[in-house]
Amino acid sequence: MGSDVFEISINFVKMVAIFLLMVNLVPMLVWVERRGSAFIQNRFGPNRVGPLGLIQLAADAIKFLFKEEFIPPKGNKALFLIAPIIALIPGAIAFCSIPLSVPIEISAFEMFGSQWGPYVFPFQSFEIGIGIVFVLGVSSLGAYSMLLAGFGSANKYSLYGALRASAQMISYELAMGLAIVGILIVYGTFDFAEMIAAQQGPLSIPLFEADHVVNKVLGILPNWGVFYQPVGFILLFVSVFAETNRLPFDLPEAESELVAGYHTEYGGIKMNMFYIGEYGHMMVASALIAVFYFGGYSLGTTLDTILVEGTIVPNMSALFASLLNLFGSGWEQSTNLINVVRAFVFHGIFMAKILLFLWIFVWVRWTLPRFRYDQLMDLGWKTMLPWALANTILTAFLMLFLR
Amino acid sequence: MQSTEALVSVGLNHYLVLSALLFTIGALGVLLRKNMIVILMSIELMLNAVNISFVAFATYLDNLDGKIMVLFVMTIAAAEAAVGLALAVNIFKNFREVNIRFFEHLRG
Amino acid sequence: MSELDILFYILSSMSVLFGALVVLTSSPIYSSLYLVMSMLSVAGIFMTLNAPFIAGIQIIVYAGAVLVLFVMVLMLFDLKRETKAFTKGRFSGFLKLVGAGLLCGFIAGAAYESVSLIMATSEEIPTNIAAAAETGFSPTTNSIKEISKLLFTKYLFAFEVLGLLLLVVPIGAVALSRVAGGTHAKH
Amino acid sequence: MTSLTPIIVLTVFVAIFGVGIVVVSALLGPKKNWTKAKKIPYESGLPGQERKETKIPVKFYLTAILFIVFDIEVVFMYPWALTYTDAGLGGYIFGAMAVFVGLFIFGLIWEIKSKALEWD
Repeated sequence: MGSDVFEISINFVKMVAIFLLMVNLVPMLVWVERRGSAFIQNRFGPNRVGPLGLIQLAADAIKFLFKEEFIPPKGNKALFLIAPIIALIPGAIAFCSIPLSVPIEISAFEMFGSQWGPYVFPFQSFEIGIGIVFVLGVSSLGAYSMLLAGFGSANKYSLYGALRASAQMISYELAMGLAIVGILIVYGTFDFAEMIAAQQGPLSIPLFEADHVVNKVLGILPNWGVFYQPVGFILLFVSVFAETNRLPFDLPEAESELVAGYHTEYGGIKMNMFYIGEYGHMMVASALIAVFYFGGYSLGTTLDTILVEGTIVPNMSALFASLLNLFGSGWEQSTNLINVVRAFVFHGIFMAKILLFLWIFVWVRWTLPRFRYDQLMDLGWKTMLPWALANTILTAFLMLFLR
Repeated sequence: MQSTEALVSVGLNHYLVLSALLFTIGALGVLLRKNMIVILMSIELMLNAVNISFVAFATYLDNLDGKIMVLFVMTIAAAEAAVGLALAVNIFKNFREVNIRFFEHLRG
Repeated sequence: MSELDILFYILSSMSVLFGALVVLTSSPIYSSLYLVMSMLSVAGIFMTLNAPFIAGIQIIVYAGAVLVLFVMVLMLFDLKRETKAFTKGRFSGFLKLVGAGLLCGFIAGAAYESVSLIMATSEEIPTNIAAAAETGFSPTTNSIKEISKLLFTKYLFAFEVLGLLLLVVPIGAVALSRVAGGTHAKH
Repeated sequence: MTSLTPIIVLTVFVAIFGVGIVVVSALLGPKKNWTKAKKIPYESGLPGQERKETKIPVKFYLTAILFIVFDIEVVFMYPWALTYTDAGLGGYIFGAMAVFVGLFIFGLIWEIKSKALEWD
């Protein structure tokens, strides 16, 4: 995890911080979901507790903690209790392996009387060279928590919900995997940071020469993956709705058929943990879409250099330096401070993109009606899978001539 | 101490011994268990043990063929599990039985 | 003791422990969950062997697909704890145990003896792992590209045959799973 | 090697976090007060009408089996996609995969024709 005490402790703190960031976004998203649905349906939503109903989140969390613990007497106690804990793990690990910003470079400095060498901290919990393969594998483990919850509850509706959920997850995983194959052909790497690096610069189609008039017109656009893989983007975006069991694909918990799906027998904080897992999956999916198709933490080279590097970062680091000087003198605008501020600014851009996609998740939920189960499976196997295959073949065929 | 040094610094031997242990556990499962599904799982365990030694050899001999063999073994293992489980489900639906001894009485 | 050694001991003891539990647990559903844990530990062992791609495939194929199927099938069966999980016969059971023990001993011994022979052919082998343990394995992408190139040149025929196998397997599974019909009508 | 230790540490941390939440909630909540109605499975308040065992359609297993097979075919595409542009193999690697994908498509068409993917 690191070579000395400073690096190890920073890495550990970073890891915990990213995990807590994920967990703490969940009540915010629940609030967005409730207020957003109220906005779409012309209602008020929770608006009594605190400004805009924001304290409602804390009230909900406390209420969940003080609920009576219920374990179905006929069910399997061990599996029933372990399922919500397993639900947390895949989302957390997958989210922590995605780079959320540029790496922070810290040059050598002196502290506690000893010299601490130069460090590079990537803005993610761990760097794993196989990026997307790891994320796909880990997020497919999410099926276990549903299966265990359904089996441990000893309730036929839970069991049916769990089976539906896992069958649906695995069906759409195929279309998702094939959509990602298209992305891999374009970028030629598994690593997220390299994918983001490949999306720098202005958009230029390799079909024409660099100074052709088409490329000059397109050059105002950033070199994002969505312009190379529009069909793949749509396929991935649709399949993550099914992966995360969100409307219009929330068949596992179709309340008119299955009471509440695999978490029928759960209550209190244990049910909430399933929601943390589900929202964690949504965050992972949004982050993946942002990395693959929308340049990750970058706004496009032009905006990055003019707006972020040129305006926001110097001003904000100057502001931070003066704020720190209020508590004790000796802080100036060092390169280390600028690097840290820069990383957090890019992190803010990335989080804004993630939140945009999460808002689209909410928006779609309250716009589209639910599919029937046979329609869902037909869509997955007979429409999405052939389209994904065709996209892969077409991409491969075009790349044969373009490079 | 020569003996503790050999234990502490992990080398190819350690991986091979681990592979042998896992393979034996899987073989014992195949020999001793009666449930057909558990036998299939034990076979998966044995194939995994083989994969460990393939990858260990591939890494220590700096030869990539072992890693490709692992891909093939995984494919075969998954295919075997798919067909085996399809058989098991079929038999269970007809006879409500997963005991491997029962399968000896199947005819036709 | 380096980080690599500690990781190896943790992961290998986990995989052996959960592997033993797969065989020893009488409830099949727990067996399958222990097998998931064992597979994930094996994936970790692949990571210590500088094969992260194989580890990822292990997680996707085994933990994410094959064992999901096992768990689903065991839910269909919903077997209660088996009173006689092991095959009958004290004598034959003893024979099987002894046989398996001997097998284990032979494999381990043969492996232990053969390593020095294999290693003798190439001298510089242990250094690449030792160096990697110090600096961290970096050139992941290159090694995957090498694997891929080998797969599509030297092993191309095997690869296409696997494609044929993967065509036949679902056909067989579909034919077996037909509720009515198939080769024999339901009686 | 630097990437495996954090994964294990994170997994352990998340697991401890989850166990901690469950334990705290169990300690804080009111004591068990189970009436007779609470003990039966929740089926929207109606008494359960099911037989002894829940019948599960074989479709789910068939879907899982087909998923395994297609998943492996997709997994073989990952290293191919990675090497595709810079292997210097050109059309050869495209042809190698075209045969494989052809078998894939043939299997998919067969499964659709044989109504293995029909849900009702």
